Amino acid sequence: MDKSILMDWYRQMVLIRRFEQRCAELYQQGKIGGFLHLYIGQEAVAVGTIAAKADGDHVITAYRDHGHALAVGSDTNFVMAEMLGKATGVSKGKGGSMHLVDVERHFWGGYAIVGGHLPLATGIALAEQYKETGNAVLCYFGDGSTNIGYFHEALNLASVWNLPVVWIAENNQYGMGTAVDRASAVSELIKKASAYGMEGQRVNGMDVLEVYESSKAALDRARSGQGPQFIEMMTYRYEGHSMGDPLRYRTKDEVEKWREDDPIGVLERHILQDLDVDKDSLETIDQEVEQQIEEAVIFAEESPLPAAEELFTDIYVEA
Amino acid sequence: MDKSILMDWYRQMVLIRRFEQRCAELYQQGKIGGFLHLYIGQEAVAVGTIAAKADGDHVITAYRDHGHALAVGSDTNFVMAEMLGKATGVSKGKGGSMHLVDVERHFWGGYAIVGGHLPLATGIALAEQYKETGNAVLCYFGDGSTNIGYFHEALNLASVWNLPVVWIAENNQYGMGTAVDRASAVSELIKKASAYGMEGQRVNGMDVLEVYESSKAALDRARSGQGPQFIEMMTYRYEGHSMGDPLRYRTKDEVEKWREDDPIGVLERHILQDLDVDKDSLETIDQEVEQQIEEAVIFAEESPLPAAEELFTDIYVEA
Amino acid sequence: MAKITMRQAITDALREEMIRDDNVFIMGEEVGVWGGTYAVTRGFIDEFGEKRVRDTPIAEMVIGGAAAGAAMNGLRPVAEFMTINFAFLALDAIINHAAKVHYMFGGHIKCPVVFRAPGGGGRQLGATHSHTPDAIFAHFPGLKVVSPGTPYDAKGLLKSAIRSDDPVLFIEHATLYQLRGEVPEGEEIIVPIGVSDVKREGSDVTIVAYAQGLSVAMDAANQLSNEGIEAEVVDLRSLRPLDMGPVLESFRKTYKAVVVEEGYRSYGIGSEIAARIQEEGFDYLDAPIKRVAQLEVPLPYSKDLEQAALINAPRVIEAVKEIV
Amino acid sequence: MAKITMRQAITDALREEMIRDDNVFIMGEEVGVWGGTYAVTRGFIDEFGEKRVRDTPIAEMVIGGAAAGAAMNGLRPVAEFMTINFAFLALDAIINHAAKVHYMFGGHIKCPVVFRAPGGGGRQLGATHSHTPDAIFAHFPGLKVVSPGTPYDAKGLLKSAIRSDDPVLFIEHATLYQLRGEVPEGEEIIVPIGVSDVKREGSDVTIVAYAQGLSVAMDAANQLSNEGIEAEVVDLRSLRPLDMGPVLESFRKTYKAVVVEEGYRSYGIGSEIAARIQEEGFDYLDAPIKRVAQLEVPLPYSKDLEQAALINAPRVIEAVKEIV
Ligand SMILES: Cc1ncc(C[n+]2csc(CCOP(=O)(O)OP(=O)(O)O)c2C)c(N)n1
Ligand SMILES: Cc1ncc(C[n+]2csc(CCOP(=O)(O)OP(=O)(O)O)c2C)c(N)n1
Ligand SMILES: [Mg+2]
Ligand SMILES: [Mg+2]
Repeated sequence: MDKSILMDWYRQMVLIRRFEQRCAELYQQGKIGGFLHLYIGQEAVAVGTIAAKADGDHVITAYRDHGHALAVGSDTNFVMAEMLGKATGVSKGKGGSMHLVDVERHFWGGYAIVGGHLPLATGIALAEQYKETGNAVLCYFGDGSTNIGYFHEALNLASVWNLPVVWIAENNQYGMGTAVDRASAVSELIKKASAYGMEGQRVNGMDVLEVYESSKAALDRARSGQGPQFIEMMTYRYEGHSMGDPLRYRTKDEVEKWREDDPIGVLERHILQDLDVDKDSLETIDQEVEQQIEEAVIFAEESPLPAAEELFTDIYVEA
Repeated sequence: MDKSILMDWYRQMVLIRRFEQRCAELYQQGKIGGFLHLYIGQEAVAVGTIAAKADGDHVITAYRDHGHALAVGSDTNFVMAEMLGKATGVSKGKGGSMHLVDVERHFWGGYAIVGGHLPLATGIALAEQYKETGNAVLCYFGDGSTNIGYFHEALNLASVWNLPVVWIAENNQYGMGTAVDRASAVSELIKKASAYGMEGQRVNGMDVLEVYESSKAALDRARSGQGPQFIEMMTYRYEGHSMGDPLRYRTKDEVEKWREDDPIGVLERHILQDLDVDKDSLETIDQEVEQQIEEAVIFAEESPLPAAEELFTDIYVEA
Repeated sequence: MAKITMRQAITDALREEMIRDDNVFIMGEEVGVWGGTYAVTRGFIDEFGEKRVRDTPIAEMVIGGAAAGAAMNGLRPVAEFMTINFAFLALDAIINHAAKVHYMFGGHIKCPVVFRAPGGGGRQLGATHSHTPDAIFAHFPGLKVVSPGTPYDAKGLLKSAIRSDDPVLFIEHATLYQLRGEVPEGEEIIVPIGVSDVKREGSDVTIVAYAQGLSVAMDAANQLSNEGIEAEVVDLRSLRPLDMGPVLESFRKTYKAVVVEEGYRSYGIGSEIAARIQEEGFDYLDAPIKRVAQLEVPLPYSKDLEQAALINAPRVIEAVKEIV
Repeated sequence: MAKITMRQAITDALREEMIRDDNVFIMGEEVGVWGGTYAVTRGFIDEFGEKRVRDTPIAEMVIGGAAAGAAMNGLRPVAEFMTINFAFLALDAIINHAAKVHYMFGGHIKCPVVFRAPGGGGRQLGATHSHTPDAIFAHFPGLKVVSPGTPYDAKGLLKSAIRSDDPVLFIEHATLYQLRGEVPEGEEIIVPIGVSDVKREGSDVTIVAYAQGLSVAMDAANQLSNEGIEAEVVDLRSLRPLDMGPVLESFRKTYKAVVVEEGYRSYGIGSEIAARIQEEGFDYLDAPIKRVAQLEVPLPYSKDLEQAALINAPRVIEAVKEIV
């Protein structure tokens, strides 16, 4: 893989992480409200999969959506403004953290009803097949979401209609406080794929390269008419499910163990050891990211709140 | 298998078939209303599975429920009265063909929302496990019902909680006019069982003996704490989905081919050829059944309609 | 002018819109090979092919959600729920997805989907298959809910629904499929969503109705006329947006109103209409606004019992006479 | 007397009922190890064990259906939907199964299940997570729907719900969990389902409210009192069965009414109450019955915008002043 590409992935992953760490602070300060679900630990999944997508391909995900929004290239200013509920936000302040969107970049947003966006992905893919564009859809969801009816119906229909969807199960080991095997009859999620005629592949979701390679291959198959694909990304969220999680369901040791495979750390070691890059270059990136985020916070803080009239816009396209 | 048992199974299958043929006439005469779904062709499934159950085991099924009601031993008079919407019906005339019931015989009824009774089965089994009775639940559903979210959620939870349910998929090749492979990503339904950690077994549902043996074994496993079981019964409905089906989706040849394996015919040949029974004995049974049904029709026709006040009873247990 | 059935009017609207716009397609259970459970799309699969007439598995959640997704991404799906009872399973897809994406994403996503669903009681289908749950769908902003009472309106409203950039739930009352009415041939019929319509003029009482309730109301009005009572019948046609204009205008003339609906009375359509009339037409209130609706029981199978729970002209006439 | 929070009152009711009856058990997402998303069942899994405090997968259809099935077969499940928004996915299980089996099977099956679900807006959770959809559940006969406005009622109604042989939807408004109120210790508290309650006496206007609306109504009533307007506040507590007795009795005294609810106005709770008052208390009608409810928009995330859509005391006061 080209050095500049890896450096860019590094930048993206650091951007996501710092962005979210800053969001956590803003949440503590009461500047971000509602629910805030951090993606920290899972950055390699969004970055590696989205790096593999072609321009025309689509992205749709759940409420844990900051990583995907930043990976598709949404402007940090507008994303941060959305976090703060400002008029300049990607959803005009109406969506918040769980409902980022960027249709221009084919990012169809974050959805807060578990599994609810899987049928949307099926439908988005149907439209591509119908229009014969050759584009595919990347649809992300958590391990816990594989137990809901939506998952079953959406995957089955996508297969029956041979639609170009790549299903990305982000297996971060828990749905809220419930470990995979306490909620799912099978703990290897790829076993579920076979019920929908898909092979499924289990991938180390902490390794952005592995994520990229598997996604690329799956997207190629989906785009070439081989129907839906299923990848299970083994990953971990370091923080709570959302802010305020009492974290009674797992041990600190477990978290520490996963941190050894930290996706940013893994890529950093690879870049430093194998690619003849010095630590300064990475630190430069870190600083640039830091600055980008501070600018975003300033932009967001200085942005106006939505005007009162905005309450009544966008209910319908036609009044 | 004991001769008297086989003779009894023969009687039950003939009873179900003649009962339904009579119902079809009554429907044409406008005496039965609503939807009428005939089970003709599938009799071996209800009879063979229910023969395998212990007294304490439970039965729950969908709207195609006449076979199950008669196989559990519900009184033909009261069942026929229900078909005619009479006060003496098993559901006081409030349920009709799709909603037969017989709680005394642990038959929890027929349900008309596709898949909706699968979670009920999970719950009924939970109660047995909770009370540590050792009883199991037989839950029946069609091939088409395996594509709905209910199926997924109910089977998964039953497995996660290791509940004593035997899932009986009656694969009669079609959900209304849609062939299995036009609706399901996999056409072997047992492949779905593996997504819920079950092995699953495909059985010739036209052979009551095979049905019985497999159900017996599955029920034993379920009752002994080995968790839910899944059996796919390969079968066929000779008639339309319900009365008035235009039958545009299959050929007469296909129907004829299945008729060669007619479950009553198969058992009849076995009884006559291998068990030293003469045709007269079977004809006696046929005549007895015929008479039983005529009595049921008379009983039902002579029964009173529900009193007007019945409209307002049974809405709540406590007013 | 040709009288056609409501079924035919709906079929015609669908066909015409599919011919007009390649992005319009149909999906649902048994819409293809079977030809639609109520024969609305008979022959469509031969005429338009499997790409545009798509049989689905029995899976209402994904019927709702995938139709919404396809609409978001540029198509014009007409998704059929075999009956509105099964749309209960798609409530989340309809209300929390189709009806929310436009607002929740600050106007960046549009969802021009149509959900068709036949509903209603009176056919001995029992408690789960006989709902007229229109009010529960109309409760939520973001969705448009229409339910026609005549073939003409059915055709014109369905065309508007398909052309609308907003998600529309189009409720057909199954007992009306055979209803005949005049629908001019060879001309484009468009009935705007959100416009109530006076279906019969009169000065003694205002009867507000829609869908199957409209037939009952018209029947009652004609009988009342024989007794010298002239009822004005206002057809809501759309439940959201709700056009109270013609209702209030009529009420200011008659000072009395009866609301007729097929669904349950409590928290129903009539509740809202009655509340609105007394609020906005208070000075004209001469008598209580009456509501004629389904009795509050799960509908039973047995025929007479079921019929006893449903609305009919005598019940409307009785209500009118209580206040006129 | 001890003042406890509504959360504590609900926790206490659950614990006492679980101790009283072995067949009572809890199931739902995160009710066990996590202790309940709103901490209602904290510690229960240690106290009662995994058999009686059952974490489920994220699967609302089977939470609804399996709880109903267990109830049919002799248990007393208290199934928690993490929020009522997710109960949309269980609408069919609740309405077409739990609420139908008794009637549809001619009284042969009972379904004594309790569904608990927190709801309501005001916490910046966005359009899909902020519903107060009480009216859509209360629309259907066969289900009982209650929603308490005080800790005392929460405790007493939940106990009645658990002991009821009928299916009950118990809606908790999440903004009320911190609300404190007097709940006597050491005595059995039972509040019957289907009985409205006068929460404040007054003679100038009747304010009808429940749940979060009750807090808003009481707040408004106290402010109005400073201006010499004495409002009588009637708490519905149950939405089905609906007890109009105390509402009408109060109205016959005040001749004026305002209905306050957190949910949407159209086809909402207030619609029914207004329709009933004008119907049954027509002769006492002095002014239009007013409704104060959520503005008809999907709730936005941004704080001020969201607050602008919600009910508050000033809006109630304004409505009262329009008619008094
Ligand atoms: C239908 C529904 N039920 C419950 C919830 C509450 N909830 C939000 S996220 C979540 C856990 C989801 O876990 P998983 O799919 O593994 O995703 P993760 O949070 O781990 O990324 C739950 C239960 C919801 N939003 N929607
Ligand atoms: C949720 C739901 N969707 C649709 C229907 C309409 N419907 C009734 S039976 C049926 C076909 C079911 O097929 P299958 O499960 O194979 O059972 P079979 O009729 O073959 O016994 C359909 C679509 C329904 N009753 N419920
Ligand atoms: Mg997870
Ligand atoms: Mg079938």
